[in-house]
Amino acid sequence: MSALETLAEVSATRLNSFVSKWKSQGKKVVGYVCTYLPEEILYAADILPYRITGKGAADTSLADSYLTRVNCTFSRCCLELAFSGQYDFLDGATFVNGCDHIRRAFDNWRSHQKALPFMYILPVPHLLSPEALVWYKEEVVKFKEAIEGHFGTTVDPQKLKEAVSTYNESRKLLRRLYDLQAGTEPPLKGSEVITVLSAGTAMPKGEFNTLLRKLLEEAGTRKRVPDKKTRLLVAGSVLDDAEFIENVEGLGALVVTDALCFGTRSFWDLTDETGDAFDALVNRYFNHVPCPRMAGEYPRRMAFLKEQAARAHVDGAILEHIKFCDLHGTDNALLKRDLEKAGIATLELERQYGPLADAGRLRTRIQAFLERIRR
Amino acid sequence: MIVAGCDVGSLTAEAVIMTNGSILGSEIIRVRPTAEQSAKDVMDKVLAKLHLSYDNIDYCVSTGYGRETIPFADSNVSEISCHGRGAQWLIPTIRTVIDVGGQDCKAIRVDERGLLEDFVMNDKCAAGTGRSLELMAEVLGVDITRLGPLSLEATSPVVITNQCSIFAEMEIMHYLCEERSIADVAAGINEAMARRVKMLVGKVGVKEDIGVTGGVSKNIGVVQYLEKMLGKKFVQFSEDPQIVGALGAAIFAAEKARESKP
Amino acid sequence: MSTPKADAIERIVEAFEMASALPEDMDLESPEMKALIEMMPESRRNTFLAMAKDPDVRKMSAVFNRCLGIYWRKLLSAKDEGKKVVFVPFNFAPEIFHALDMIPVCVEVLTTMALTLEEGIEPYLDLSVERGLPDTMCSAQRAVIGLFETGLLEKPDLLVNGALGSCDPNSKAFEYMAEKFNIPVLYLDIPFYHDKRALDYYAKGYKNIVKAIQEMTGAKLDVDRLREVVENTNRASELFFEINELKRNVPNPVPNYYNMHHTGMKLTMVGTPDAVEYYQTALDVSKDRFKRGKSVLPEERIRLLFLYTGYYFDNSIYSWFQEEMGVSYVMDVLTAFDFNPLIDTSSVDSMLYGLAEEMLNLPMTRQLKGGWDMPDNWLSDMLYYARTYKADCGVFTGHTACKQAWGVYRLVADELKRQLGIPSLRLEGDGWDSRITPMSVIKDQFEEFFATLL
Amino acid sequence: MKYAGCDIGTVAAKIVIVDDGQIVAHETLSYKNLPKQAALDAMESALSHANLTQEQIGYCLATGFGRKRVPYANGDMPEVVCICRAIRRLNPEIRTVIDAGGQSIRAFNIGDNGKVSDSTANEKCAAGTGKFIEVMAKALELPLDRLGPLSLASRNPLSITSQCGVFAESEVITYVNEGKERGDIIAGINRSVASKICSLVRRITLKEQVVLVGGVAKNNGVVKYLEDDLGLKLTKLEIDPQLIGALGAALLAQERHSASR
Ligand SMILES: Nc1ncnc2c1ncn2[C@@H]1O[C@H](COP(=O)(O)OP(=O)(O)O)[C@@H](O)[C@H]1O
Ligand SMILES: Nc1ncnc2c1ncn2[C@@H]1O[C@H](COP(=O)(O)OP(=O)(O)O)[C@@H](O)[C@H]1O
Ligand code: SF4
Ligand code: SF4
Ligand code: SF4
Repeated sequence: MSALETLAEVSATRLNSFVSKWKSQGKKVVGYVCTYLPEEILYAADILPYRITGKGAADTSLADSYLTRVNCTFSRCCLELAFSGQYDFLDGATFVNGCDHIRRAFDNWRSHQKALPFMYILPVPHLLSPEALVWYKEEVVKFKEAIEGHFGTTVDPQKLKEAVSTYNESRKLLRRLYDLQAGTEPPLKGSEVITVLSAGTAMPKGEFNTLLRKLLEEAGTRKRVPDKKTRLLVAGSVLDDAEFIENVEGLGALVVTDALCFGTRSFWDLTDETGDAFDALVNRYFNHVPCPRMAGEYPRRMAFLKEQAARAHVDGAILEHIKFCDLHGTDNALLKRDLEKAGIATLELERQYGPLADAGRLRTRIQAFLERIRR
Repeated sequence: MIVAGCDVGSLTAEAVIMTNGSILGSEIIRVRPTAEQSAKDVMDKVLAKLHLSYDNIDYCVSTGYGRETIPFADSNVSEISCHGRGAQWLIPTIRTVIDVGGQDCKAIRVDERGLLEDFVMNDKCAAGTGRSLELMAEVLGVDITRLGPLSLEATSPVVITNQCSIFAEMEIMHYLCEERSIADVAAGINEAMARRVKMLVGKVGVKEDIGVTGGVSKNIGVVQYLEKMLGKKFVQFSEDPQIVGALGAAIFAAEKARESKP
Repeated sequence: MSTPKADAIERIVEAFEMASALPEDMDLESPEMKALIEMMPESRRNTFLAMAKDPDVRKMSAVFNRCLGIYWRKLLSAKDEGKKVVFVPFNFAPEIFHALDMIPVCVEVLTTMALTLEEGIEPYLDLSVERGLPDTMCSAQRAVIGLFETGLLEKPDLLVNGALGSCDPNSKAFEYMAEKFNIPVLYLDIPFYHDKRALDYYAKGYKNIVKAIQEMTGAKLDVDRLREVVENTNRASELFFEINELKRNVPNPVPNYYNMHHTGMKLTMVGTPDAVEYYQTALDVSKDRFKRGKSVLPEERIRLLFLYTGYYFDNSIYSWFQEEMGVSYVMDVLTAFDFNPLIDTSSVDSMLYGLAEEMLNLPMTRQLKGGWDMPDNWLSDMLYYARTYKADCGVFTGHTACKQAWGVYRLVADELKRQLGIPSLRLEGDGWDSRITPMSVIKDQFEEFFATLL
Repeated sequence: MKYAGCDIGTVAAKIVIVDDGQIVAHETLSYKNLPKQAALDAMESALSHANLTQEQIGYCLATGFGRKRVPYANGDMPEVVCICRAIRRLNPEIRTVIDAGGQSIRAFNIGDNGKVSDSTANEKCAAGTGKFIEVMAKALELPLDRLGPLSLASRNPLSITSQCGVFAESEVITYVNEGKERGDIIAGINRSVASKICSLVRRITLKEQVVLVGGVAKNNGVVKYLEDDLGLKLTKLEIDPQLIGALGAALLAQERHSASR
């Protein structure tokens, strides 16, 4: 099996073979949802951080009795899977107060009979001030202690250093992949990249790195994607749906980079490996490319988007957001204005998460957008 | 060189045949069970009228929601591009096209060549579509074609506040039992529709001249409200605005034919 | 819409001045009054009648409207007098700006006041969306953004937002305003918890903001001036604590409409002598009503607690409760200031810390940060208020943009039911946008709910 | 003395006339746009079935969406109260009532004291309502009473992804055009409505016995999917579930009248 095939399989199966193997060794698996959670701490405690998504929820009828129509379909899909027992294999879940929706999804989950044995929320400030950094560090310490207390383990400083290095390795490899994608005739389709990313959050990073390395080797021998396509950047709300990108690419585009939360935003910045690992980790997570939840950071997000657009030579940008997601919805409105000003054609798309998306209607808009770029 | 544009929408299908930059003929039909069938029927009809056959067509572009399933089309172009192109071809000064059809509503900005500059299309829900007007006309007990003229007779239009087209029916009933006149209710319906369209148009920014296409452009009530809200007059098409999509497709067809057979 | 030309604030001020000029012994049935009322746009008429029908409410309203009229007029002349104007959300205490001789405008209160505009706020709500904002954002800020877009509302010198962590739409709306209209902005982060550590963190952030405000505007904080303001605040707090005491009585003598006033006062004018005057009037009226055994009509049948906000676009609902339904509206989150501290005025530090503590206990910040069942959060407060004010039922008004409230309301309502046996009604309708659910429909739903309670 | 209950819903007018608590006449009339007229017509027809005249009605209570527009009513009552009254008469063991009518879905509990103790109502979107089903039935050119039977016979219900009535309609038309079985389509619709009702109902705590009332209860397809989703059997009533509101109103009319004398 090629590395890509293995990764695709991981991405497609909730309880995939790597997780099963991990569990069969008697080790714990803990879910998370946000890029502000320092996964390395779990990893160093020999706990597998597993990203919770709403992939595969066919409807949201269980979740809808708690969350409502005005809550985003991502948080509803996640809760649906939790309530229907699909996350029973997790030993715990650690959320972040990322946004109003996911915070309330967490509230509902931990108050429900399907609550996992360990339910923890790590509060992250919404400002990047020195005081906020202190607060965040204290919270990460509390989080570490909570993990140690509940699972009866300790986060050994040496193991933390190793975890940091493993995670950095992963980020560097992903960046190499993205560099290839940024060139002419990239080796992978954008939808395949999404699959890789999604697999990377559902398996141990060490093994993921091995597969990534193999993938990069294979990339050299792969048939290249012809370059006559319109090169696009995708940014916005959480996107786990390779099909969405496939749809876009089916219309003659190629998604060559992104600014998605579990895309470049999550791996662009490395952790400093020289000093104290814990402090470095806290700094890295606090200061990484800011999410729209971070107030006053719009200019930085804008700059990051422009940087990605320039690096990957894109012809246009798709800014998607899940309906009712105000964080990304508002940001996208501003980003659209500023990207267009900078001469980058931009399409704003409001959509539903995963299977609930209305593909036909989206297709028309995407096709028209591509026609607009190619005119 | 003879080219064709074929637009299969959710309610109607149109075909336009062109040669050397002028329209030879066009047809509009109600949609058939499948997009394929609609396309074939409308095409047969226009070809018969012009005494032509499929062999005479050098290139055909399809558009509309059924655009991807039409066997005789050489390629397809989105209805957004086609509406912009067709409208601008008819009236070269047009920069904004508002297209309100059965299932969607779009605001399109084009450049001086009729090519897309930007656009928005409604997504979320059916409120503010032609189909929702039909449902409301039904509750009123009038034919959809009467909704516009009736609304011109209104003396004090009602205010329809409900966002949902299905629930708006309830509000309409409410007014009917209060014995408000049909004309006042019709005007309220058109006003609510215009308000929704206006919101969308604002998103792309209006540049004059402005033209309105799609079935709802035949509703004089909606059109007048919209003109008032935007504070602008719309330009009038010489052709039936419903064929604008198909016309745009035919123009693209002519271009593509030139590209492929130099 | 017929596009209005005149400045929005100017027209709002006129409306308030007109409302405050009405004599106490006014006869609503007189032909002149009838003609005048007939002329008003519907929403303004409803609100006017809600304030004018009952003589006690009229008395309180006259003071309220006069104070507010003066206040908004100051805003009009701010430019000429070289005063800086700052926009804040409804969880940012106004005192510091009064002390700095700046004019704080609470965006949500401004939206509520703008309801008196002839054209209503709907055109502005729509315009904000037309110009880019998602339509799922909160109408309380969208109206103001729409007004900015038209140029009918002068831009403030500064924006200060303290909603980070309690309401995303709110903080994003401020970021949007800042970026779109180029207005300087400051943010205050709300901690997730409600303990000493959280208060210290928050107070530090607050102190930094106060410093930044001075640096950005050149204003200087004077300790005596601050003390004067904070003393007014303390005085107002004592008065409204006393009013709250009266509210505990069955039947409740405090007029329903007081709740509307209370929110408006507390979030804009507290710290001024005018606010003290208003609370004194409201207390006197309520005491007098208590003596006379006066309450809602025909008699108090239901004591209602709003589990979050009420409705603002049509205040006739409160007089309907008061005069027809026998419903005493005891509390909502926007008037829930029972945990408001009395501030230690010994030093600048103690006062700033006290103001921060006051703010950490303001609506939205107190109940909506963190988790729903954490200490001093939504559930604990609702249980407290329901018990203290002997509520018979809870109502969640389901304001469309309040996603986090919608997302957890059910758990709160379930617990109220389980622990106190209090049933709750869940409504869906926007607090400011009359088009989401018209008042007639809201009233029908209330009527049905009340019928099940009796 | 006879008493009448008149339930003017959003899509149908229902009349029940009782004599000493027993139903002596009833009528259901679908209507389009004039509730007042529908109320008059339905009453006239109910009276003529039972050979009665308006004068013989001692007291009439109206309920439902159009309750304030019934010219001959002596008073009106919210629907929940009427339904609750009727249910207590028909089966006092019932603790949860789901009412699915033309434009509203509501669910409430009845406490041991016979009072409504907890309730919830639908959101501002037509998804899941009787009206939604009606729009679909029309697109399928099927009369309402065929919906249940056809759906029950279906082996593989199609999935209806759109929650919006208008968009779902076009999905349905596409299915029809593709030559899909109408039974499978309607089963898909019923399933999607049931799932919507279900998530709404779960907002309150279900207590058995549970009953489904309102016109949608006559659609066995919805009933079946709802039972599957909720994982319980719905209690059957001995009378037409669409008449419950009107029956309750009639019973209350009788009580009111006796109390006032
Ligand atoms: N003669 C007419 N008068 C008023 N409205 C009309 C008329 N014809 C069509 N419409 C409106 O136009 C809508 C259909 O628009 P159309 O552009 O044909 O839709 P589509 O592009 O989806 O096929 C109908 O729903 C109706 O509201
Ligand atoms: N015979 C039937 N079979 C299936 N469904 C029915 C039947 N009769 C009515 N319905 C459904 O019931 C709905 C009307 O319910 P009803 O309780 O009368 O509503 P309302 O009280 O709002 O008028 C219709 O929209 C339809 O979906
Ligand atoms: S998509 Fe938006 S609203 Fe939903 S969880 Fe993510 S950030 Fe929150
Ligand atoms: S609100 Fe109405 S129009 Fe909108 S999606 Fe729902 S059913 Fe459709
Ligand atoms: S809490 Fe609700 S009302 Fe307040 S700003 Fe947020 S969304 Fe608006």
